[in-house]
Amino acid sequence: MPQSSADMPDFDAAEDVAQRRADEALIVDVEGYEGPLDLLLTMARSQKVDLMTISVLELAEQYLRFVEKARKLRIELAADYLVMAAWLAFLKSRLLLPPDPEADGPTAEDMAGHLAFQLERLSAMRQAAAQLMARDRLGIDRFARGAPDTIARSRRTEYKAGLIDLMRAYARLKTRDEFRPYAFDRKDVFTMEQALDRLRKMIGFAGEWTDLSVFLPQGWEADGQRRRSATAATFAASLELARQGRLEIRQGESFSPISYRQTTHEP
Amino acid sequence: MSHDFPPPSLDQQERMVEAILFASAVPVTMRDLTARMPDGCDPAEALAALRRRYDGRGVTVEHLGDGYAFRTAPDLAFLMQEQTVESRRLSRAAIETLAIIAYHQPVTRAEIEEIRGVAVSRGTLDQLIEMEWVRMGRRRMSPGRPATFVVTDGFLDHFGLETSRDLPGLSELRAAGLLDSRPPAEGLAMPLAGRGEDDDIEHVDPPEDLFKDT
Amino acid sequence: MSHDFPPPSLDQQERMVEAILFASAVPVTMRDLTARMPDGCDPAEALAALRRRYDGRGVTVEHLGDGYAFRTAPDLAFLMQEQTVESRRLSRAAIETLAIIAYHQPVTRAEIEEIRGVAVSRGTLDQLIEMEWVRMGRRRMSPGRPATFVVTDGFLDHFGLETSRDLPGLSELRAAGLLDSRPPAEGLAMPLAGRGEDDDIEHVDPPEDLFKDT
Repeated sequence: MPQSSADMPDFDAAEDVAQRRADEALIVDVEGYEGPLDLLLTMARSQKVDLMTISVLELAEQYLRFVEKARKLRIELAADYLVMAAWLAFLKSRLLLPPDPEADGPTAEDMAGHLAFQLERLSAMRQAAAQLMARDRLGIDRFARGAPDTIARSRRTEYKAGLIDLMRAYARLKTRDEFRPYAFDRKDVFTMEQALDRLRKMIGFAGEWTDLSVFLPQGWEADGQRRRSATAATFAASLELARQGRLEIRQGESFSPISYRQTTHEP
Repeated sequence: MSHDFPPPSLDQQERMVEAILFASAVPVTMRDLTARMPDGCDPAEALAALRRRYDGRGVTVEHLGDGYAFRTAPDLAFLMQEQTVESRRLSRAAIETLAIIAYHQPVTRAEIEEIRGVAVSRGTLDQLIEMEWVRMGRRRMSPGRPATFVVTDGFLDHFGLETSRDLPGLSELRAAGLLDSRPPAEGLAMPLAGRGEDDDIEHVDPPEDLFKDT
Repeated sequence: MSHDFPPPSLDQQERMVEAILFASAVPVTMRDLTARMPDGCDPAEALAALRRRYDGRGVTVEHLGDGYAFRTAPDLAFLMQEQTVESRRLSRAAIETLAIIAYHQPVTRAEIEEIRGVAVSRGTLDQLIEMEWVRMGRRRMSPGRPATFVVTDGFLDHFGLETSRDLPGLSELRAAGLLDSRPPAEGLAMPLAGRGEDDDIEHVDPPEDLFKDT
């Protein structure tokens, strides 16, 4: 990776072959960067100043030139590099324009300051990581007992369960409900057999036209679901008895009440 | 033989033998010591000094086969015992009961039985209480004033939960593949007899799925 | 409290601590020491005496996280080629992520991403968790209740740290304000695109690896 000079990512100055090759190397290596912030940090270092005092404007221009050059060379840049370019272009225009006293939100200086902070923080974390890895590490610089004693163990049973077990158990219970074979709760269902039984016994007393609702069993008239079930079963049973010639059915017009009476002549 | 550097001091050599014996998984032979220590060392002398140093200590340098190793002093063998814990999986009944208590607490025994569809043995609840994962909560203000059960802080601790609200909801279980079912089609769902409130798991909405990328 | 026997002498207690620490490959906590030694012992004092005794030796007593362990002196690492275990090479992303977790803990995934400027791939955190250097901490009490990550005692042991306050350069970083969890103000945040797309564990060899795992 070219680290040659301050204008390292500056393609405008690149005329001689060596410089051009360095540029191309940079482009090809973009994949080696951990995202635009990483690339920006490398560029910022080329300013060779304290990160807190870098010229963010210069940095933005450097980055934008880099993106422009990549475009000329028809190098496809990942989306986040382009998003960063758009953000930096916006920041650059804000930095160049006189501040708008009416504008809400952070000033261009705030934005630039935050970018400088982020670069410094990332740089500090890299340094911290390097310091960490340089410590005397177990298994590399320091070693544990190679032959730890086996310790005689007296037993105590401890029951173990993890969150996954717990959730699986609960999932099992819940899915059992979902997959229960489809079956009616018979409590609220009046069956056709029951209706036939009842209608056979009652129809003998129906010499006159008698409304269907009279034949409904007690306690089934009030509740909607029970009434519908009993009505349907009674009507179905009445069709069966009519087929057998035991009763007659009458309905004045569509949706008007249905009434029954015993067949007057024996079949 | 000529050396660029003088050999380390005997003290330093003793430290070296000490570290090598300590870190080795098997007894170290005199040949190994010679091979590993810098030129010009006298491992035999360093080892003899080290053995004297550890004489009477809690660990001693012993000659085992043709090698040397640290060993616990025989009179301290009694310290090398540890009460161990044999882990055993919870029974299915226990884990299911625990799950129901965690998701529905405070919950009565009758309610647990309703959800599980089978009777809960006294032993199962006793076991969970003895493990200090479950305790009795307030009595329910309903006829018979039945006792309720709730999970303990020890439970939350063991399962790495901050509150029982952090338990993932059913939709999350499903997303995690723990529930590979689809809900029954609209309109086919059986009305859950009686207790509407036991559906509340659906509404507990822990913000972050435990199973997503961590 | 009454004992059938007087407690062992301090010398004897020191031998006991020595034997127990020697016997274990992982750090032993004060609680374990107390549990394993006879009643009436003062493990803390015995341990202090032991640490003094081993000061400057080839193995020394280190305070690592919650526990204590003998470890070979770092200056003798050159003798230990045979013991060195070829550890899995960590990617630059993994090392940076580890450092960020250590210095900023408890830290959320979003905060790690903010600091690094790229999405954290799933593999990176998985690897650190698998190595038992990182674990999930408490959920953050902020909208979404995101999970946080913290380093483990295993991390402290590996890097020879007594507590995470002993991280190198920690106080300087703090004084410089570089550890403030400073959420970017509205409109200040830089864009983070392509979340989750870069599987950074894949490119184990970034062109410039500042952080070679030696």
